[in-house]
Amino acid sequence: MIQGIISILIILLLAPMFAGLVNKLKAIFTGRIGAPTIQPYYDLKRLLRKETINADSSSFISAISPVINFVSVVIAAAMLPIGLARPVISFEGDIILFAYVLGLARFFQILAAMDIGSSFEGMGAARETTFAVFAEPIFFFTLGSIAFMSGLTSIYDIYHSIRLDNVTYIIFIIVCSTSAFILAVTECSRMPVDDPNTHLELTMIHEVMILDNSGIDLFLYQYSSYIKLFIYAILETSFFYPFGVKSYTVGIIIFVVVIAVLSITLAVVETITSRFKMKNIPQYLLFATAIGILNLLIYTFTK
Amino acid sequence: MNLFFFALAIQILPTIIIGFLPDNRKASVVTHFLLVAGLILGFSSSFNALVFSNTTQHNISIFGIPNSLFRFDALALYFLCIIQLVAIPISIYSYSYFKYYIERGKSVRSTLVFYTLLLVSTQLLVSANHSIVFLIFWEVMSISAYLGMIFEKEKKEVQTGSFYYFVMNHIVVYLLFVFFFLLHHQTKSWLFSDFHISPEAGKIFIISYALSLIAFGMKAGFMPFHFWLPRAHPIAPTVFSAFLSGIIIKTGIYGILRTFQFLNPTPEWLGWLVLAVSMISAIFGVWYALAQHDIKKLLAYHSVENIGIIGIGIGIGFIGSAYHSLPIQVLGFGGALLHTLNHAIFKSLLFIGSGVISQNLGTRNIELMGGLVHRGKYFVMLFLIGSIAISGIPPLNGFISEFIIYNGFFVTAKELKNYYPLVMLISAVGLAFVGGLAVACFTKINSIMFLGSERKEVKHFNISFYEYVSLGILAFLCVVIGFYPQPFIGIVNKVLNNGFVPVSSSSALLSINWFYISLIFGIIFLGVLFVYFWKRAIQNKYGRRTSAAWGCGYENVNPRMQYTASSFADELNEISKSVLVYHKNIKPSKKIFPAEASFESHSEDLVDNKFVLNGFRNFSSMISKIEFLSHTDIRYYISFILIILTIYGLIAFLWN
Amino acid sequence: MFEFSVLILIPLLSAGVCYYLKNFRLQYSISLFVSAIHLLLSLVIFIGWYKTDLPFFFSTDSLSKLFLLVLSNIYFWVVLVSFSYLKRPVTPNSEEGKKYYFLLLNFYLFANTAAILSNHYGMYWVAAEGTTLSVAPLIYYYRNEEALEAMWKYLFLVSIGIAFAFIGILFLTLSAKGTPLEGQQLFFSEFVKNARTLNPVWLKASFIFIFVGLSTKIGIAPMHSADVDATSNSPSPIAALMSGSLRITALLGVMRIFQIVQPTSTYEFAKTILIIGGLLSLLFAFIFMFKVNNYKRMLAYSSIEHLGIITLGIGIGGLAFVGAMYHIIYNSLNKVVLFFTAGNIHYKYKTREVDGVSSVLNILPWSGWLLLISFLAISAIPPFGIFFSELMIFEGMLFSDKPWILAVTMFLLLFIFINMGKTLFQMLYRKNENENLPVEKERFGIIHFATIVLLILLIAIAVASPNILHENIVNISKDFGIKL
Amino acid sequence: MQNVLSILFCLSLFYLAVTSRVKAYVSVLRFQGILLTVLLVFPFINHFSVYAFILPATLFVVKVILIPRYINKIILDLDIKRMIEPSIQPFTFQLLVIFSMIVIFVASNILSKSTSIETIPFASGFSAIAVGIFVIIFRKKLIIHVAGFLVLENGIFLFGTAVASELPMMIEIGTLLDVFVVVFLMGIAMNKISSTLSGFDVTALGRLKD
Repeated sequence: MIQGIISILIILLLAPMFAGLVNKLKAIFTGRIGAPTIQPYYDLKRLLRKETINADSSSFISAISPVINFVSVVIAAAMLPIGLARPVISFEGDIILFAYVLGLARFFQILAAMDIGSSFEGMGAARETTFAVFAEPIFFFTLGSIAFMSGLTSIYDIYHSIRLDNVTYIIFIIVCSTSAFILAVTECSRMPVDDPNTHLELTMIHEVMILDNSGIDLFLYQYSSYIKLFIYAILETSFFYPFGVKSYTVGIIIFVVVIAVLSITLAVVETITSRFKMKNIPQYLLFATAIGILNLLIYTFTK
Repeated sequence: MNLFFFALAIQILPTIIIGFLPDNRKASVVTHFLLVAGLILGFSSSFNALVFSNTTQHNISIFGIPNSLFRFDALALYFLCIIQLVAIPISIYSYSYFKYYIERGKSVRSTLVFYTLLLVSTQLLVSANHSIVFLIFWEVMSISAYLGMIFEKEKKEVQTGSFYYFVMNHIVVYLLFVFFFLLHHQTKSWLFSDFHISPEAGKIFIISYALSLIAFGMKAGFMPFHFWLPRAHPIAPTVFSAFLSGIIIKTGIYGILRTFQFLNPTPEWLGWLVLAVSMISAIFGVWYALAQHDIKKLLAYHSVENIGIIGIGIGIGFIGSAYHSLPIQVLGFGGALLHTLNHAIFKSLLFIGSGVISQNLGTRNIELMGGLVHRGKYFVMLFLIGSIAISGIPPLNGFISEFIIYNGFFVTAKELKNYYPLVMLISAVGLAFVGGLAVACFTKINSIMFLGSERKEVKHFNISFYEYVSLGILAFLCVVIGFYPQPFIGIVNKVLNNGFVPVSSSSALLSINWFYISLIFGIIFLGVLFVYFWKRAIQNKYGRRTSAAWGCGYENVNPRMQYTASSFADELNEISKSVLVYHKNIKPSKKIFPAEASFESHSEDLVDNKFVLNGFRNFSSMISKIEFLSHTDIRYYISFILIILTIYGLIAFLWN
Repeated sequence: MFEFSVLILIPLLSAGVCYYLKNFRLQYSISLFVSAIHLLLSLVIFIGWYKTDLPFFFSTDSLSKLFLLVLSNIYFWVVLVSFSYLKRPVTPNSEEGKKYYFLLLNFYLFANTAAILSNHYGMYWVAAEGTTLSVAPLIYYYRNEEALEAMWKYLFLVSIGIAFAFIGILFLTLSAKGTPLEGQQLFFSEFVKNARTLNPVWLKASFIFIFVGLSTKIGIAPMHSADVDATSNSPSPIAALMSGSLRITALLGVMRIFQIVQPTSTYEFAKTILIIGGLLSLLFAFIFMFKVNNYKRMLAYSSIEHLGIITLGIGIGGLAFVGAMYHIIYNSLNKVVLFFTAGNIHYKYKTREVDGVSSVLNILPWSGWLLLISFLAISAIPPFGIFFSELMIFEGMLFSDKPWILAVTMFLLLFIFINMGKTLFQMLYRKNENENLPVEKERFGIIHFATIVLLILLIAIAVASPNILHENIVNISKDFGIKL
Repeated sequence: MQNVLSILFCLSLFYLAVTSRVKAYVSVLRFQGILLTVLLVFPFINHFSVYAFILPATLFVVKVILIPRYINKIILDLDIKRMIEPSIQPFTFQLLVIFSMIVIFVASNILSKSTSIETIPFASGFSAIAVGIFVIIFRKKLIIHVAGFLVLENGIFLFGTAVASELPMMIEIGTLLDVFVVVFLMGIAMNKISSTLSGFDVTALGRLKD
């Protein structure tokens, strides 16, 4: 339990840091000095002090949406193990709750975007919805596949159940982590699905949705998006615990290492790839799904 | 259960009284008062019987009805509860709905009578124990629904839609005839309580299953028999469409569950079949819904989707029964039962909401709506609750039932190894996909109808007290079942134990940690409250104001520039163009300077247009080509006599 | 002798009286009185409070009792509404048609009763021809071309048909050669008693001829054409009378020979022929329902369909037979209702074309709703009687040795239903475009009263299912050697 | 004797087949009526009884006097053209008649093996029925239809005597009356048709269609 609380605190604290780290590395790769790693913290601090400006046509939706968004993301975060410690929220079937709580967040974010009534937000919302529809299956093919094979339905137990005793399993894990990576890229709207720091509204997805938010609202959005990114990072890392002895300290070490590696990969990917055409993104996601199915088949029929 | 029959008597009363009340207004008041009273009474009695009594059956002998005609076992009581529970708010809404027409001097008395008959017959239908009685009330239900449907009979679409419903119902009844004949022939009894056929019966078993699944599936609206739903639901008066979507299509589910009681254990392939069909219904139901602009039609397609989800549960249950595994059956059927209740609740909520909107705006086309949130904030909140619930998003009731079904998948995968994990995973993915599409669809309608600014100038948007009450009740139920599912799960479990799975099962339903879930939901709720107030505090500190939205430098933005429903759903519809028969026709302006241009997109139902309509057209034209029979000369008539005589003579000659 | 005079002589007498009375109201009241006592007596006989012994060639058994009741019931209602029907202004040259109306009705009652009660084939034949003769002028009531043509065709075709039936009867006598029956009278009862001795070849021949011959009157396809023409062009009460009672009177003849055939080796053959006939009628009704654009013709085809169902039921035997017996009752009631309402519509819109009729529910609320309800009734919707009888017939089919018949029947019935529904609903709902309709509110008339009563009867018989009726029908099936 | 009459009957049928005049039909009908009367009287030649003469008398009155008269009257009233309007060549028609007659005779001969029937009257009666039907089918004039119907009736009557059915007199008379009334009604109808539809043949009757 203590460890669980620790891990949720870690998530809450380190989430912006991770984003900052990725940006920093990216800057370095592209030959810039870049903003300091803890830049996100400054941003959040700044946002807190800003005056809130809502669009004229906005309603109570834009008022509650950031809050719900934030809370649900935090709840989702609270279901993830760090260093293989039992998280705060962990029960039979929390994997489903995890997916659906993020769904709740998305639901309200989309509504909030449409609440403005400007077609920029509309565009972003539409895209977000479309991609979310295809991102959902990926999640189930990565975590869900393990769940279905181990018959365990709690994220913690699922990760716990991973054994490295046969080779197919290792392949399986690797593929899983790949598609999890794609999932992360999609859900957190990074390259090559979305360009987080573009300045053209027509090409944005996530950024354009929060275009008309400011102050505390924007703070909550930004913060929850940082946390979301970090959540997916954790999903990724958790696959690799089995490589270490199943002890908390080692787990933490692995965690740090993998996070670092992951941030580097993200940065590299973002540097070397450019954003896809909007039309092609579903294919890209389906590709992830496809490899999910593939490795599942491998696993099922090579016993 | 005498109380129940007393309640029914109260409900049926209006049909007699209404004859003596010349004034529409009085008639409507009396009718609705009696209906609601009777329903509450009936609900209390059946709820009491379901929850607090521990006998599995309640036979009755009242008004000299021999007690074999009706039987109140747990399943019947469960459906009774659903019907009465949902019918109460619908009837409350019905008052203000018909008030609108009464004020415009339209006579609603006959329609009220049909509504009453519909309610009563539906309640009697699920409590019938004798096949013929069942069939009779089935027909009375369908016909009264039909007669209510033709409330605005001058409209072409009403004629078509209601006729679809009418014919569909006739086919269903034909199939049910044969189904019950087979059962009767097999068991030498007409009583549900005596029906039981085991797979050893061979051909009969399969045939009767096929008949029942087709018939009840048609009523429930599984694909590909769904085509009547999107035609019939939109055109009915909202009261009826709410009742249709909420309850009448559930009688199909009731029938299927009964069939399972009669004919078990099911073969495995049947479970597969049901699972597959339901999955298709769920996915394409919601996908079709995404392509609609007519709010009621959209909701009708969502009924197809939700029926699909219920069917998935039933399919899991069938598989479970094929393997004699209790937990699988419990989770499968449990999920189905609970989702039946939930869907009844939030679907009627949504339909009533849509009715309120279309009555106020005088259109069902969502492209013409928008910005309603500024006119009816609380109404929008209530509608939003319904939308979240139907999308299966926590912390509302839709999630609970879907959660059970997911657990069903997991347990199936766990219990029956080999290829099951793969299949179950795929089904889970399918369900998740459906969830995603549902989110897309309901964000679409909510944002287009309510948010942004008004696309078309709204004359008046006022919601009467009764509408608020009925919506409130339903929304409240959504929230309660969502946040505190435990007692409802208990009820479902009890229903399952009486008649589905052996009583001795240590239920897999109860072993799910419901308390924990409600706890988390509570946390979410409190967290939201807390953060919200914190945010308010911050805003008070640093100020808050509104200004024009970011127009990318463009100043005079007008409502017509908002994102539309079709453009919102376009990318998703493009993907499955072929199935949705989704086509757009775009007329861009050819000139250099902006000029007249138009765009419109719509989707047709594949089954309906390609198969049903065309099929019938071709068939009838083919038949009408038979000209040689339609002649006027009497000499032909006489030569016919000779011909037929010779034919019969030949038969006689060749007879041995 | 008393019942003989009441059932047979008095109608004849009143027919004569009607010839001399020039006053309508008087004619009407007399005929009504006659029909009332006729109904009363036949009811009493049916219930069994009065044991009959009829002279000459007449006698009663459970079958004839049932048919008699149906006849006098239908007849009573028809006479009841006739007056209000005749009051309606019609084309001037049809005034003379009114003169003989009641005369012919009474004569019809006389002939039909004689036909039903006759125990002798010759007698039956004469009486049946008598019914044709009495109905033919009634068909010509409107005195217009269509009516004339219909009358001619009906008269001619049915006369030919019935001539064939006569040949059949002669064959029957022929089949009795070399049996105790030789040189005896053609009493059904005798024939039924020692049917086993009859010569099968001639028996087959006689069955075919009688069936085909009477089919022209029953309206079994493909001999149905003249029947349809007549029913669709005669005034509604007559149409109701024809499809309500006249057809089943003809059916009685077929059933008689069927009863004779039943114990013999020809039985299976006869059943096959009946089934073929029934299916053919269903098929024809099915085909014509697709193209018919005249609602009275449509109703006529619907009665072809239902007679077909009845024939099928009889042919299949077993439970289907019982169902068929019930179906006879319900169908007759239901047809009367349909034709009455159709008559009101025709009177209002002055056309029989479907396209000329629209939004009946608004313009004629009473008739409109009654038409809708009676359509529901005819398409086997509970709690109306037809539902139950069709239920029995279907079950009989399903568990007979040819269950495929059920599939065929259901298919045909479904499309008949669809097309009928399409047509009728179009009439009922479609927005009214021709303004020249007089828009005065429809008043509740005697016809509506009769219609409602009959509908209630239709439900009441089905739901209450009086024991006497059931016993009677069970006896009939016993006579037909059907074990239940 | 009976056979002789039957043969004569058949001859009249042949005449019917070849003739092309309306009047001829009437005379044929009358001739057949006489034949039938004789046929009825014949059995009673040696033992005379009043009772036995009622039926032949009625027959004679109806079939020899009333009906032909009536038809003649109609013909005069409506001045129907003399010629019948065949819809097929007389030759073909006659072939048809002959062919069917042969078939009938052979068939009845075979049948007479199983049960004792006088073949000749039986067959000739039957062929009368056939010819009557053919006349109706292959002629256009309504009046000829009526004649054909009557021929058919005669055939049935002959046939009835052949199978020696013991129909009670009352019923025989009833049948006769029926036939008469039918013809009567047909006459009226034809009057109406000629007045309202202005035509004496079936082509005038083409309204009822669907």
